[in-house]
Amino acid sequence: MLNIYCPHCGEHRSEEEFHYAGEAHIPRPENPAELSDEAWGDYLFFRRNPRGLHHEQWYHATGCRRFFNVARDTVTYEIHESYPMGARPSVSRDSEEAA
Amino acid sequence: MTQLTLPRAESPLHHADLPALAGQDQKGGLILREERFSALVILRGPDDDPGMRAGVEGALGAAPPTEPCSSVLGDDGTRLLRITPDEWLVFGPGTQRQDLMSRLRSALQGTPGRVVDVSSGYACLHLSGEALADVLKKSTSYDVHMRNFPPGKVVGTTFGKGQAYMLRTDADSVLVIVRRSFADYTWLWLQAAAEEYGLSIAG
Amino acid sequence: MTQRNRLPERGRVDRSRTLRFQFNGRTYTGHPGDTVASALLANGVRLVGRSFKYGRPRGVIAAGPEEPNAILQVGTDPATTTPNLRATQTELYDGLVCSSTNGWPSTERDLTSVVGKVGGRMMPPGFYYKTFMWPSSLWMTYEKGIRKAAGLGQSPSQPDPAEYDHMNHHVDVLVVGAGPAGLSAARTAARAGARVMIADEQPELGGHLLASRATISGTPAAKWVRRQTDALAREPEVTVLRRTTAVGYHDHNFVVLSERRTDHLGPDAGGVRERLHRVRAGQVVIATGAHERPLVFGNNDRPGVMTASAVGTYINRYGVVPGERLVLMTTNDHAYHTALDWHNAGREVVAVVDTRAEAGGDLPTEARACGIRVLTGHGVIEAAGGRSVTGARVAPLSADGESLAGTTHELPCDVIATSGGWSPVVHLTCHTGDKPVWSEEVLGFVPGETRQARVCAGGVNGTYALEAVIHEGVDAGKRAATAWGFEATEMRDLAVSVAEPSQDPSMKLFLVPHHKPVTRAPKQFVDFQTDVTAAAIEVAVREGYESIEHVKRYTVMGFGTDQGKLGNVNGVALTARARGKTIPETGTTVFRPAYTPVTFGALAGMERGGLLDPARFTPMHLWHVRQGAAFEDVGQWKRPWYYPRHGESMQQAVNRECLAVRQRVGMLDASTLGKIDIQGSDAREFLNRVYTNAWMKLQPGRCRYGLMLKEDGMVFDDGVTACVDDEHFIMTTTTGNAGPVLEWLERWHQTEWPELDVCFTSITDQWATVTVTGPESRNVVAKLCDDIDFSREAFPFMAWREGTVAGALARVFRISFTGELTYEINVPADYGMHLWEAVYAAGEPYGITPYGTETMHVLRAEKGFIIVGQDTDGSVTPEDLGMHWALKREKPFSFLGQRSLDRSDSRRRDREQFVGIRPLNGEAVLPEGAQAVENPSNPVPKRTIGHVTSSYYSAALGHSIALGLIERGHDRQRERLHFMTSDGRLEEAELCSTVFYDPDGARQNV
Amino acid sequence: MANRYSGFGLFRHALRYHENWQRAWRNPTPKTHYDVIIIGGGGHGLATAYYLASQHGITNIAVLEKGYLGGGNTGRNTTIVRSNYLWDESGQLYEHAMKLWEGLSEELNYNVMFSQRGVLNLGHTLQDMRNIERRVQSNRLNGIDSHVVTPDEIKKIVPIINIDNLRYPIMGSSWQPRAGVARHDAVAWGYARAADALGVDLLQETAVTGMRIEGGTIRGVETNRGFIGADRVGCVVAGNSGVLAGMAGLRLPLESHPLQAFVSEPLKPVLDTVVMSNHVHGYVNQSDKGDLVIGAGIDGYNGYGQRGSMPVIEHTAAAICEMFPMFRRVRMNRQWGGIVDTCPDACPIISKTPVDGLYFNCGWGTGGFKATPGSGHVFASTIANDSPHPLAAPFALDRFYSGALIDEHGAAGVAH
Repeated sequence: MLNIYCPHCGEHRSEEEFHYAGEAHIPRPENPAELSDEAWGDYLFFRRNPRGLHHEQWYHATGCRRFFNVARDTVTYEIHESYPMGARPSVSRDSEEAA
Repeated sequence: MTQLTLPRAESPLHHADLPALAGQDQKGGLILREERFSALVILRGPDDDPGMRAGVEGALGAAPPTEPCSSVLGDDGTRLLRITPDEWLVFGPGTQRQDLMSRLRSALQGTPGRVVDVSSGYACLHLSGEALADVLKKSTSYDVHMRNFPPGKVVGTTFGKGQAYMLRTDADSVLVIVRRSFADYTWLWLQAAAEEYGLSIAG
Repeated sequence: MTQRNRLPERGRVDRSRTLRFQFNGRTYTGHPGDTVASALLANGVRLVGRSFKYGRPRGVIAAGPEEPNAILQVGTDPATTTPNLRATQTELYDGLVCSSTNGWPSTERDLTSVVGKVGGRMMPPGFYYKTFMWPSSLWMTYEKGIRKAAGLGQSPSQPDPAEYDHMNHHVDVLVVGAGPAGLSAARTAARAGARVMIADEQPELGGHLLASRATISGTPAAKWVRRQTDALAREPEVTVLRRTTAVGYHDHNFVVLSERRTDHLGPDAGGVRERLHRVRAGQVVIATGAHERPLVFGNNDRPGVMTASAVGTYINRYGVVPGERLVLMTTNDHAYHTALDWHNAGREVVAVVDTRAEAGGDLPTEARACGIRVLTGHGVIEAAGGRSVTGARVAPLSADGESLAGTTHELPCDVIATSGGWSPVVHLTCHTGDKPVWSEEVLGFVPGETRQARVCAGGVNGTYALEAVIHEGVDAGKRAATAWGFEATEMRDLAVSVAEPSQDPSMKLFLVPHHKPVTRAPKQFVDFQTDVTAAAIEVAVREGYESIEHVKRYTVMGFGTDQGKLGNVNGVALTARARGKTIPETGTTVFRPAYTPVTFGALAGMERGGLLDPARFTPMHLWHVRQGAAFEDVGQWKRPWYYPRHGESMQQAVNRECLAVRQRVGMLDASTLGKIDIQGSDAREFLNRVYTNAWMKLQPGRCRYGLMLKEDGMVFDDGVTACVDDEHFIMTTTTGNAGPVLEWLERWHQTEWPELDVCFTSITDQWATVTVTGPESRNVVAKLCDDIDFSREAFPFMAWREGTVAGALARVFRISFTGELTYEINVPADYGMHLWEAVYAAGEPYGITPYGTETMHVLRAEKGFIIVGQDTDGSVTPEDLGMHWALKREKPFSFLGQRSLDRSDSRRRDREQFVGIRPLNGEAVLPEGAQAVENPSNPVPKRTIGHVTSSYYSAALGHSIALGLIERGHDRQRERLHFMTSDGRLEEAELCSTVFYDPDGARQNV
Repeated sequence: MANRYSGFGLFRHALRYHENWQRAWRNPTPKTHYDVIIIGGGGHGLATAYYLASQHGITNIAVLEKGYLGGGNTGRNTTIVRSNYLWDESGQLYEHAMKLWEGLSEELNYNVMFSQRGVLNLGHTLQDMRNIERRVQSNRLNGIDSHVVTPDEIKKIVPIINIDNLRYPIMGSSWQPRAGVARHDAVAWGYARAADALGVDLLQETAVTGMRIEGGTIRGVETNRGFIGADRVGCVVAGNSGVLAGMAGLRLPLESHPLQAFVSEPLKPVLDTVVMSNHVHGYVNQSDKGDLVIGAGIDGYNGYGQRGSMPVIEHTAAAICEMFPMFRRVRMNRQWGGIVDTCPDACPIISKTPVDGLYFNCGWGTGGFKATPGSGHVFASTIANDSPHPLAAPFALDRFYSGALIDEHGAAGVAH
């Protein structure tokens, strides 16, 4: 039962307030028309779906209606950090391996 | 063109006929009052824009607060609730229903500030009584303890299976603001949640 | 019947009051403070149930949640009878009626036991996998028999009238368990200023101290408990929950507590029966103690065989000695307490059978001093007796306890108490996936590593010496409070000392050997409720079910309602033994919530009936109710479906409503449509990106229909958007999609295009909408408004105006979902009812007719307008719908979903396309969902080439019509296909244009 | 088969105190090379190995299981078996499985307790009923037994159900009499025993740590027990497909979510039909042990923790109590979670991959158990012939590029 820090409300809120919104940092291609069906299909459907550290988007549905990013472990469910859209994570697979 | 009667307004809980239930006894652990016909305006804009801040301050006597989950009091009973980083719910007494919107709009001319009238869009339920905390604990996953939810704080959170903004108006009372179409559900919910403590209606 | 086993004094029961209760039809008495189990034992009742597989007689073994046998049906009312309650946790009240859950025809004279005796040997683990296979057609018949035999209690047969609810808590420190460790932890954390919650499953705080004769710094245990309880009550920020079990420990320190509030008061107590506390804790202190482990030996399930600590508890806490003559078998010193309790209660201790070669600790010495016979190096290898223990067969053991070292003799007795040591209650510490670790020193599993913010204290760590337990509790309270940012203060009154007797090491023994091999010895039970024996475990391993999970699943060990609290560790040890591996290598099965069972009603809380899911209403709802409208659920909304006049069928009502609109005028409550206020200098550009069509040229005062796709190119939503000014638009969405569309817009703005200056505000609830449609609609609205010119020139189709309607500020849209001249009037919701009534009054001279969603659907179908979600299903493109006109591919920005329209499958020529369908038999209304086939004479499997999405009888046209998605439909005009009807017949129908009525749109162009 | 199971055999063993039972399967040491390696010792993987051996004569096979056989979703689901899916492609695949279920106990000489007690899929809104009518008709055209039933007929089939005064009234249902439940563990064990008897090596506690791919062709797998060579490798690892794909340098259109379930305490027989409601999110049947086995919706977030969040359990309990108010007093004994690989179209992937000799069978989402025999059967054929079985062809990976998705969200039983 996740307890998620919302960077815009500045406090932890219980999972019930949020919607999961999929893998983070998948930018929409600049010129979709120029992409092959394969490249477009990759963008649409294919995901990293890692076992372990996952950067994902959450939507604070009943709170501030803001999307933001969360770095969460998909096995332990431990949340390493929440950070706003556009920001880069301070916890990455590399930094984790380094640690 | 037939003769028109003046428009008759009905509050979100009109059908519950609260006035008829009110007044009887106020001994209930939970005391509910529907704040009817308040003026509600949604204000949108970048919270660091000087023009917008100045405009709002000119119109309401207070600039939009920038602290998350905070609210400030303005002139003549107005209140600005920060509900998202670029969104405030401006709350005014019913007397300002006609002009709050226009005052703000003109004050925001030439600024990125935008306003939307939502006076009819929400039900405002004022809750108090010694069972207030317990009823809220049954209704929302948010931590309503005074240490975490002091007077002036406003949060958007879950209420029953719906959504609400909760404003701690003072130590003993909370204003619960839900979308109008959820008013009846929230009313049913509160009756059930307060049953063991007793529910009184204040007019 | 007298309570022949009740001591004149001792214990915490109130002898001044007598309670009467019924068990299996007989009436007994007990006292306040009793559990049903203690009261039954006081009355000398031994037989409490039958085992489900072998039908063997069973009695009370334990005194707490680990009890496997005394599982009762409590209450007889069909609505409130409760199955599977543990007698050891069921508080006695006057008039309680209960019965055993197994045994047929009765627990006393049980026939299943005969089957058990005879067939028992035919029922090795997994026997059902090996039989009942031929003929397979008969399995269902066999199964009925098996099902009859299975199960414990009876479900109620009537709706439960009781109330349940949830309560959310946020605390700094949650303490689970109010024994010595828990109490000390809670007091320490509270003193540090933390918000503390302490919960215990028992009606009183104190844990095992309630049954202890120990003194703490000279204070009797019970008195010490009272001091702590009072001290906690004085702390302002402490919440104490009794009769409250922590049933689940979830991620991020979310702990679920189940509080039983009224059962102990009897069936007629009102109020909330059970409450689920949902606790988010900064730190959790686990002080759940330990359960005593019974020893496994022949016929160890005979009524009268109990755990040593349970016997001690019944004597000290309830003042009940469950028999006359005791034989105690133990592997440790601690259990000698029970022998001494029994002796002090004035009844005979036949012998203490100590499996260890020597027993020189203080307690054994004290026992000997009391004249109690102590047989060291011996074990009870088998219990004598049938429905009740009559003796203990005792034999000398080899030093390692693996074999017998001599001959057997029998000690006559009626109770055999055993102690194989203790198993820490680690369950909660495992719920979030953490594994417990085996400790040779504790001879049990103790909590392992965790990511949760928790501290364990006392028995759960394998710490059993009372002084150490209390100090661990204090320390845990300190650590929890400081970890959460509080400053802990010294707790002088908790710096206690307890005189501990010297103890010899315990012996590691999980199975008392027998002369015969395990497979031939009398049944040696490991898990009582599921009838799993040591032999069953051996057989399972022999058959290759070696993983502990395989053993569990194959033998069903631990699947009972006690979840193997007594048996699991013995089972693990015997599995390890059978595999020739160590216990750590073997590991344990996973503990999952619930620690003890939780009532469904409590899980559901207040979510029932009208509160299961919010029902949303428009401001005009009461009017519809008063008019006797039938309602349709659309998302969470309740919408008028149709307004039957008395005697009218649905079809008659809908026909009447349709004709009224086509011939005169009708009115619809359209307030549920989603409305989103969109403002910003980039609002137009944003619309360009999320809609398939173009928005640059839409002028203020005009509206446009828009189509929204998901990135996969499939239709997601549609609606009309109006331009207020260059930087201000009002978007409407379908009723069901209002929320998802807003989230969709926010998603793209926030995650992809934050540079665009635009913001979205839901105004769905702000505006009430009355649709006035039909030839007379202009006359009706004109009566209500004098500041809008409704003439066709001044107020053309797809325009909107602001004005005063019925005295209220209004936005009037001239758009049409019916094909008739239509005005959609929006006013602030406070005036919704007023407007509705005003329109109704103004329309009366014109015969205005309110209509519901069904009529709305018919009218739009006659015009071929789609309903997203009914005519589309997430696999339909705009081109499939023939809406190429709505696609502006040359827009500079590639709108959402555009690229997907060029994938090979979207380009397929044989896609299913949106067409009109006209049944040849104009009276026949095809079922919505009816599948189309080209040639009905084809054999099954027949290829379906499409289906009907919408289908109605059109009163205006005088025949039935339908819309559907048909393979290559756009090229098949006038082709005939066959459609299945609900009763399996086939109807022939002709494909046609989707516009059945007024194809050139003349009627709204007036 | 070394020791054939039968009532008489049981009796013979009883006389010998069950001391002579043979192992249900061997515990072999890995060979250095196999013709085919199946990764994943769940029902699907074991079935694949069994059909490779029994239908395609390939017996030099190893099944690699990182834990114990049937320890994944096979042993964690609510055991419902039905074939009433919407689209022809999936309907035919699941019906293929249904036909195999019907003879499975005899074929495997292991009673998987397949109990055809019928499944109701309730409809609570007009749109539900449209979808039900459409699905039922499609089923009929595909030769799948399926009916639309009215509330009164529902009441006849399940007398204890509450059909009036619900928040969302029950307006009707689809009804598949041949559907039902099976004993999940027995399915894995039955296939394991039968495969072993045909010479398949079942290697438990053997975790794949890497794949050896040379020139675009699979050569074998690295494991915690060393390298094991193979000409072909089939991955059937629900809940870990993404991880395995990663080892081969592939990505899949999958997200792994927790799917929770719970059981009540054992009760005397009270419900002998499977009742599912997609709209209020809950499905329930009563096992032969007497537990009510209850399924919940998936948790929204990715998770490999085999556990989910509380609200899902709470809402599911509420849904069950709404349909069966008499169960409010019944108690939940145990809750748990599985890991389901969900595809964008709620349909599986049974496919060759860009790597020669490497095949994937995954993405069954919430629908895997019911497909076990069919899935293994068509996957075995796909591997044996290195070309998709006709029933598997529509479920190849390329559909996510072409766009030829098969959207079964409506029929998948759990709202994704």
